[in-house]
Amino acid sequence: MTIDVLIFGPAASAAGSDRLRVRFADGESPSAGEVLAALAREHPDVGFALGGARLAVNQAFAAAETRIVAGDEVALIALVGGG
Amino acid sequence: MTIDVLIFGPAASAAGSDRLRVRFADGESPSAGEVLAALAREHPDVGFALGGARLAVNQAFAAAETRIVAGDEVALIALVGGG
Amino acid sequence: MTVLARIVGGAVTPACEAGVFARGEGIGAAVRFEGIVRRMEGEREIVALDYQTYDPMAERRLKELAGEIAARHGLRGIAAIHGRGRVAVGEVSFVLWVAAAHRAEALAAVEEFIDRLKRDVPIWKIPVWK
Amino acid sequence: MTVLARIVGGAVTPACEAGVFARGEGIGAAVRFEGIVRRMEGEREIVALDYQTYDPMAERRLKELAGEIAARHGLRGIAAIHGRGRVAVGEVSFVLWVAAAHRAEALAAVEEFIDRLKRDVPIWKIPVWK
Repeated sequence: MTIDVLIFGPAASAAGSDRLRVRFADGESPSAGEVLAALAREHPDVGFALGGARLAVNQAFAAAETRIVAGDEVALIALVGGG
Repeated sequence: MTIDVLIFGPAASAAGSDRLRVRFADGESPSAGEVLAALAREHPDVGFALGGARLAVNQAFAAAETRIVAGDEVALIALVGGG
Repeated sequence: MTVLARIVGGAVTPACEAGVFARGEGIGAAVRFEGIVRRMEGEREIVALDYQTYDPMAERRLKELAGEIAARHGLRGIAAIHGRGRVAVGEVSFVLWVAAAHRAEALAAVEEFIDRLKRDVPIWKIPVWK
Repeated sequence: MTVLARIVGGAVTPACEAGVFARGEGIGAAVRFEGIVRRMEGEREIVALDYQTYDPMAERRLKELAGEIAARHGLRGIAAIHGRGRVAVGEVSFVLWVAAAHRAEALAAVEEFIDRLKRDVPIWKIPVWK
């Protein structure tokens, strides 16, 4: 299973892209926490953005244990700075 | 020497007047603190307004030891409530 | 840096504020505080507040206070406008406008200004009961 | 009680605020906070900030946050308007308006809203360097 994680702001600038792909074994349904760990492992260029980062799944903040299934919209919410 | 102390707000409402007279021996030049004490003694109807009250002499807050002389404009600044 | 303080007859209206709130390039946060007369004063209903001011000391103290707060918080601008006389329920009795580089000092300045206003400026309010 | 939250294209202009800030009899204090883009970002000069929003989550979170803050502080009204896309130096990127019975809760609500905005709402700003 591959998951495309939407990224924004400084993370997107650093990655030069608006999404990052992470890979899991087929049939696996990773948790939000596991996706964050995979991002850190597979995409060190956005490591600076991962302290305090949260995942949104289908446009809502997800707890670390939330399972992600095919078709979910997954986004990295990190380094926000409204105002 | 008599001093007319200008009063305002709740103190003026309670006294039914816009000034209160306090008396000192002729030739005496009382301090602001002495005027406050005289107000408390001679005008118990405004006693409720004297906690934390200050005198203004010639439109500026006066220290307790400031001497008051004939012709000074003296005002009781108590229970203010702007805003 | 603009420091403005003024006492106006009656309520503070939009016209009183015309041209008061300057813009400047270092300003990152601007706060406008508005005090409005409420119908209930404790348990009793009022129709207005009569604001009594000791003139000209009230306006001078207002201005001194604005200058002090501006200096202490490093503001880029401050303006305080207070009503005198009758201000009806629903009308604006007081407007404070503060501009600063960042929001922290702007909000702290508003808070401190109003605290000091309620201690140090010779303005009184007298309820006009219904 | 009015709770309003909205994300608009570009800077927040006076037209975006038209009709937003209701009056009500219990309101004794109203605060309007305005965030403005400054020329200097640290030591470097910018011409604008590009605000990126994750839609529609950003507007929904903004609205949820407004509702939470209104409930916690017992507000009489709250409105938050945030810009999206390019906001030039000197333009307004964010407006928050809060109405309450007393100033203490109005100011506390403004402070808490902005703290939370900077943690919990998916909006990012990207400097456009000169």
